[in-house]
Amino acid sequence: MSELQVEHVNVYYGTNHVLKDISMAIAPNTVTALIGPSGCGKSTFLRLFNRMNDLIDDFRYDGRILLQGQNIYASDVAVEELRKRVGMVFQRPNPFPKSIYDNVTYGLLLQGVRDRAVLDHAVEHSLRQAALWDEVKGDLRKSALALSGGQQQRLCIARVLAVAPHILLMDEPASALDPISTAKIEELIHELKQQYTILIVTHNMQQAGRVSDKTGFFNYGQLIEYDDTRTIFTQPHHEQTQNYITGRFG
Amino acid sequence: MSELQVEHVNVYYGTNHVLKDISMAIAPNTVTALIGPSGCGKSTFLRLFNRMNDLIDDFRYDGRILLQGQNIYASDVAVEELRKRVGMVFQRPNPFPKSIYDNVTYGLLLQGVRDRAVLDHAVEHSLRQAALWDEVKGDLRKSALALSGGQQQRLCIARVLAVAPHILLMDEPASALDPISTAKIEELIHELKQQYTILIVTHNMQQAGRVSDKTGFFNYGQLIEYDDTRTIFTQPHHEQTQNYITGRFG
Amino acid sequence: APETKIHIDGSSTVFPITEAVVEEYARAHPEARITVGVSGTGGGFRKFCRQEIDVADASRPIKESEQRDCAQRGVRYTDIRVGYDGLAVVVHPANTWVQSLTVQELKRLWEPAAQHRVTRWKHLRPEWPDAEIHLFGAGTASGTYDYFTQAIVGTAHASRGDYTASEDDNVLVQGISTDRLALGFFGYAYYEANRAKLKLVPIDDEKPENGAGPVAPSIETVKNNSYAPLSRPLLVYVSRPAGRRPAVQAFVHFYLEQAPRLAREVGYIPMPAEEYRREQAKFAAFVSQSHP
Amino acid sequence: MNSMARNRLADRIFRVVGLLATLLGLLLLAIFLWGLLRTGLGRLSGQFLSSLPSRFPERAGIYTALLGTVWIMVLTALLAVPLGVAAGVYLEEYGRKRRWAALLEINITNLAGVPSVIYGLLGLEVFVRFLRLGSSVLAAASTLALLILPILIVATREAIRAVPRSLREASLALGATRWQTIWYQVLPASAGGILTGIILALSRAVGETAPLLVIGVLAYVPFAPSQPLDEFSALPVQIFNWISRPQHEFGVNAAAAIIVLLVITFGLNGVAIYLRNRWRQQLP
Amino acid sequence: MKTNERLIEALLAMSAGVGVLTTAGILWILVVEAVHFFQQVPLSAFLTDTQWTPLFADKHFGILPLVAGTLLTTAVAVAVALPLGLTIAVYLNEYVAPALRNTLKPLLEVLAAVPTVVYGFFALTQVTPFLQRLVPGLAGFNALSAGLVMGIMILPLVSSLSEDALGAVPRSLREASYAMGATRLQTAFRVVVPAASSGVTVSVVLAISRAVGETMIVAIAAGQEPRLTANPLVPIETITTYIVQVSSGDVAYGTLEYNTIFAAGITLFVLTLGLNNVGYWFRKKYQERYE
Ligand SMILES: Nc1ncnc2c1ncn2[C@@H]1O[C@H](COP(=O)(O)OP(=O)(O)OP(=O)(O)O)[C@@H](O)[C@H]1O
Ligand SMILES: Nc1ncnc2c1ncn2[C@@H]1O[C@H](COP(=O)(O)OP(=O)(O)OP(=O)(O)O)[C@@H](O)[C@H]1O
Ligand SMILES: [Mg+2]
Ligand SMILES: [Mg+2]
Ligand SMILES: O=P([O-])([O-])[O-]
Repeated sequence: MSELQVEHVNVYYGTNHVLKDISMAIAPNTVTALIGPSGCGKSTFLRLFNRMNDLIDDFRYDGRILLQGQNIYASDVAVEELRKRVGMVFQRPNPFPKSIYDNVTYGLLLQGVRDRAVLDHAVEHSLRQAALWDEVKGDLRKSALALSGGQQQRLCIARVLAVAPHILLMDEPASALDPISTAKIEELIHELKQQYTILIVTHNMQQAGRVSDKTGFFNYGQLIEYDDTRTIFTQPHHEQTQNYITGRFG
Repeated sequence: MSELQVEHVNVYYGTNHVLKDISMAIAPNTVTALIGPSGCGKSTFLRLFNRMNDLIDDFRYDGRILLQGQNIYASDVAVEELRKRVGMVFQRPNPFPKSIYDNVTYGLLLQGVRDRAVLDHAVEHSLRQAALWDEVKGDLRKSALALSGGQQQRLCIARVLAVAPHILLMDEPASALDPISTAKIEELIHELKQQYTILIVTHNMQQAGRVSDKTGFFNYGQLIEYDDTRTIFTQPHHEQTQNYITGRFG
Repeated sequence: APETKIHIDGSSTVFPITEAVVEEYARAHPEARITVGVSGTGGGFRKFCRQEIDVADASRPIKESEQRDCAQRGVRYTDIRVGYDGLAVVVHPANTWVQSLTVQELKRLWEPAAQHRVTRWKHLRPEWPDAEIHLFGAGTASGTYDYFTQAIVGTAHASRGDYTASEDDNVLVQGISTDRLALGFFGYAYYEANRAKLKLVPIDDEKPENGAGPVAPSIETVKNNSYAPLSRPLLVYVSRPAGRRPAVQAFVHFYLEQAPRLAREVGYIPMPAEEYRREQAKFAAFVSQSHP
Repeated sequence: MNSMARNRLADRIFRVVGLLATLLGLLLLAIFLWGLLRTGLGRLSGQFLSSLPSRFPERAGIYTALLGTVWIMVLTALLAVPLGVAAGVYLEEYGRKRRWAALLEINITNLAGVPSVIYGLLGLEVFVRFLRLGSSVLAAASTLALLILPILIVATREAIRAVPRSLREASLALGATRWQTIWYQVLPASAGGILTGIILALSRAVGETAPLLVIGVLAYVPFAPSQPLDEFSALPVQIFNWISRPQHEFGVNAAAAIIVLLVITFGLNGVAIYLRNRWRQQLP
Repeated sequence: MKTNERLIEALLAMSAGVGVLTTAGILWILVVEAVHFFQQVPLSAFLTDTQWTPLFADKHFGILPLVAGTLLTTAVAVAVALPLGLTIAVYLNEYVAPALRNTLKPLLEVLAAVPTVVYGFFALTQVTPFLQRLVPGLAGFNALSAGLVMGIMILPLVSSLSEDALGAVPRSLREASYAMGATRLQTAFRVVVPAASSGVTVSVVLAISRAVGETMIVAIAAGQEPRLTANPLVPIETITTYIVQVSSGDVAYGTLEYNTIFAAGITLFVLTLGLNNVGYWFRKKYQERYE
């Protein structure tokens, strides 16, 4: 069974028709890359899965999105519950202006966890998962803002992992980072794949090629092609895809 | 004799050494293009000639700049007089929020010209020179803000021409315009060359090639190469220049 | 033109009469430009001697120190009586326990030593409630204050300081009429104007010759001096330079003419008619002296 | 109830609490205006506006006070506006390179925070006593002018700061001097913002009471001022005067006078908000 | 042309100088008169004596009762304005659509445009009688209703300035919080308010400073009786009230009594100056750094 099932989804911002009749099935424990030129709707699509678009005033949609068979836009779904199961990492690192420790425990505190031992354990575990533990274990009380950009981004990942989601959404998570930090994040994605289903938006073709199992190519709000990453990059069925991948536009 | 003579000029913004030992001679009635990657100091260099940099708090310079043999930074030079002789057109059109007529006559009013006939004549003459007359002659009282971007930029040129400068400085005058407006501006530069000495900063290699007689290539605050445009574009002496022109960086 | 201008300032006690007179005068003489301030008797005299004003309202005769001040600046003047006032001691209408007070009790309540000691009603009489007493009284720049301290405490300007003190009697009325635990004093006129909101306290000076037992102020008791020691004359002072001006002469003349009616209207006690005639004559003499 | 449900409930409750808090603020305003209107509106009439003060509440009017307020407003504006705008222009256009700029900056910030009674003391010593202006319209207007000066300066600076740099550069590049640039370009482009500031500052001046009391306004002035050195009354002082009288009818008069004062201040504020919105839209 | 420019600059500079002159004038007057005062009254008595009776025969010059009165009314006002203002700020910022917010904010700001003499009238004639029905023993003049009304007056200062500060917190921080499953309330109080804390603090400090310097509301409704008490139900006197009361009563120029208003004035000036500079310093020092 597929983890996520998108069925004939349309999205509008006011009168702007941003996503057009998208359908897609995503299997568990895979990495799916979403590529396409700027403004084609990748971020909008990604943010459907944790209902972040709900925060935008004139957002409207139709169609269905099922998470393990359950419609996440059903009226009885608690958005907060959904967002715990579907974690998100943003383009620019956005740690809270608090200590490293407080950043990681934030999600747990929201759920009312106060037990110090539980929190301590979660912090160490998530920071290890995010490959940040060794760099920060000496001073967890340090402000997160004092970390480097790459460290901040890994902290943001650790913060998400601490609430134990099933699915990770990543919107160009490495685009604000230097090559070394980028490599670390990519490595991380590789490892996280064992436990999580990952969707990643990227502008970087090489990156998409390196990290993902499946790739979806969007253009003008349409899902032009969705297939194994290898297929997309070696023998795409659509000329648009071909042109985009070879850098002829975008 | 050269119209402008730059001798060992250094410019600093605070501790930031922005232009490094630049020397250059510019002949009358030529168009000189200044090219180079972003932040290399082109704008700073251009704004030396009408002393617009004086307005920046921590601007410092050394070296000499001669306009027809006279040091424009000498203590007895009236900056306002200099700026009348050295006109400037900016990157984004910046007409005054007044009528077309008032925009063109502004410089003359500053000099105390009040004679209606003189003003009328100047308006028509400058607008004709700027190839805008036919488009606006019907309603000179219309607000300049109601013009299109390309028209606004030509109005800004007319406004400068009305004070009859010798030299025209243009800082990426077409970069905010559509291709058709750009073509008009380039054509205009061609015609103005008969009467004016023109310096133009541009990011567009093709444009530099089309409009200029001489080209100076800047990088990291240094004037790497300064030569006939044709030479620069066909057989540059420096590898940096070569790399920049062929789009390998910048 | 400055000739039609008259500046008046001083006692808040006298203010209501002066205000009424000026209002009537302005009705009859629209060109007149008369202003009235309320700086208290002391404040008024100070301005008077500095020649900042032409007429000073006063609720007590000018003091020796003030006379010297005027003399030093060469200001001559005359005083003119315009009526009488009784000082009313009042409490909130809902106050059920106070029926009268003796002068001794008032002294115990208001003398400097009372500060922070006599703070509850039961401190005055043990049978009275064990509740705070909230005091209201004239401000120290007012003639009323001088007069009250002199009459009750025995020394002018000696009193406790922990009470709501205002030169503006209206503030006091306002305060007492909204506070069940209040006690205060001010000019009789203000009691007259606000009878419904206040309860008058009869005062016993324990001197049988001034009427036996507690006496409440009224037109009768003030006029016949049985309301002692809290009744007093009301005065206006006119300076010599001002007295030379016809506008001032006309105004003072008008003042004395109207005072009997207006004093009563605003709640004071007019003098007998012959006394007003005497004051007219006195002023006329002052005016004629002023013209060398 | 699990923690998530609790959180959601708290969220819902706060939505209601926040709404109530906001409504409470507005409700208080409404109650208070309603009370005023109920008490005072019936008293408002041509007679009330055109009558002199009187000891009879039903005869008394606000003619003197209203004209006094108008006089004060005009004189204050005449004194404060040129000074405030000029100072704002200086600080924003000239002063920034100067060494004492930081000092001026702190100075203005602090002046804006000085309580109005203190300005009253300044006016009492300087205008009333030292310059011997007495309790005149001029003394009051001078005091209030100093009081609103910081407001004007700050407003002018903000308006000027919103003028785009490109406009200045265009003017200077055509050979304009600094002052020509300010006069022909910067001031016209910021006029809307400056005017807004002026009006807001004046509405503040109109309502100020404490400084007037401190400089010693007279209790009874039955004529309107005809020149700057005349004595005066003003609406807030008249209101204060009436409030402190215990008779209920004077309370009614006070309420009626307050309505007039509020019409003036709210009117000025309304005009200011309107102008600000229009000016913001015009900014390039 | 050059000289003309110089002249204009000089004129403009002189105008700016008026601001400096005003400050200098205020300081000069307060200091000179206060020096006269302190030549006769030792500073220690001024600061420690618990009575303030300078106009009476038995003179005491302890500023504490006036300071206490000022702080008491201010405390009541802040107790109203702080929770209410902050709640409104958070509500407007997190829960209300921008269009509605842009109407509600100016509406609330009307509360700050009402002349304070009007508020004084409101406190005395409406609030006090109303409260007297709820609180037995409430005096006609009291710190409570003056403080409450003052709280309403400074409410928009807290709500608007705090809302501005909250609005300046970047969207990315909010999104991070929501994406972790936080509710609006949790996002507001765990992320947005802490991130905007210095802006919120500045708004509160400014509001306190306004309350400390406010005159007419307390002069009309709080009483004129200096007393060292923390009881908001009885008449008290604030520094500002004392200044108005005495200066409008015309105390003799140059006497010790006259100088007391400047001693009180300088105390008030120091209090508000301190508060303003704390605010200024906060704004400069902790200008919000988020990312
Ligand atoms: N909040 C919004 N309100 C209205 N329109 C929006 C909003 N956010 C995005 N859009 C529009 O929706 C379209 C898709 O935007 P989206 O951000 O999903 O593109 P994207 O593929 O992520 O682009 P990029 O690569 O630049 O991030 C764009 O045309 C954009 O202008
Ligand atoms: N006002 C200023 N203060 C300090 N540094 C400045 C200022 N203006 C420009 N610089 C710095 O000076 C250097 C040269 O800037 P300049 O604007 O001349 O570059 P440029 O070649 O025109 O770039 P671009 O093509 O982006 O316009 C840059 O490093 C820039 O950061
Ligand atoms: Mg995107
Ligand atoms: Mg540039
Ligand atoms: O105002 P007084 O009459 O009390 O001086």
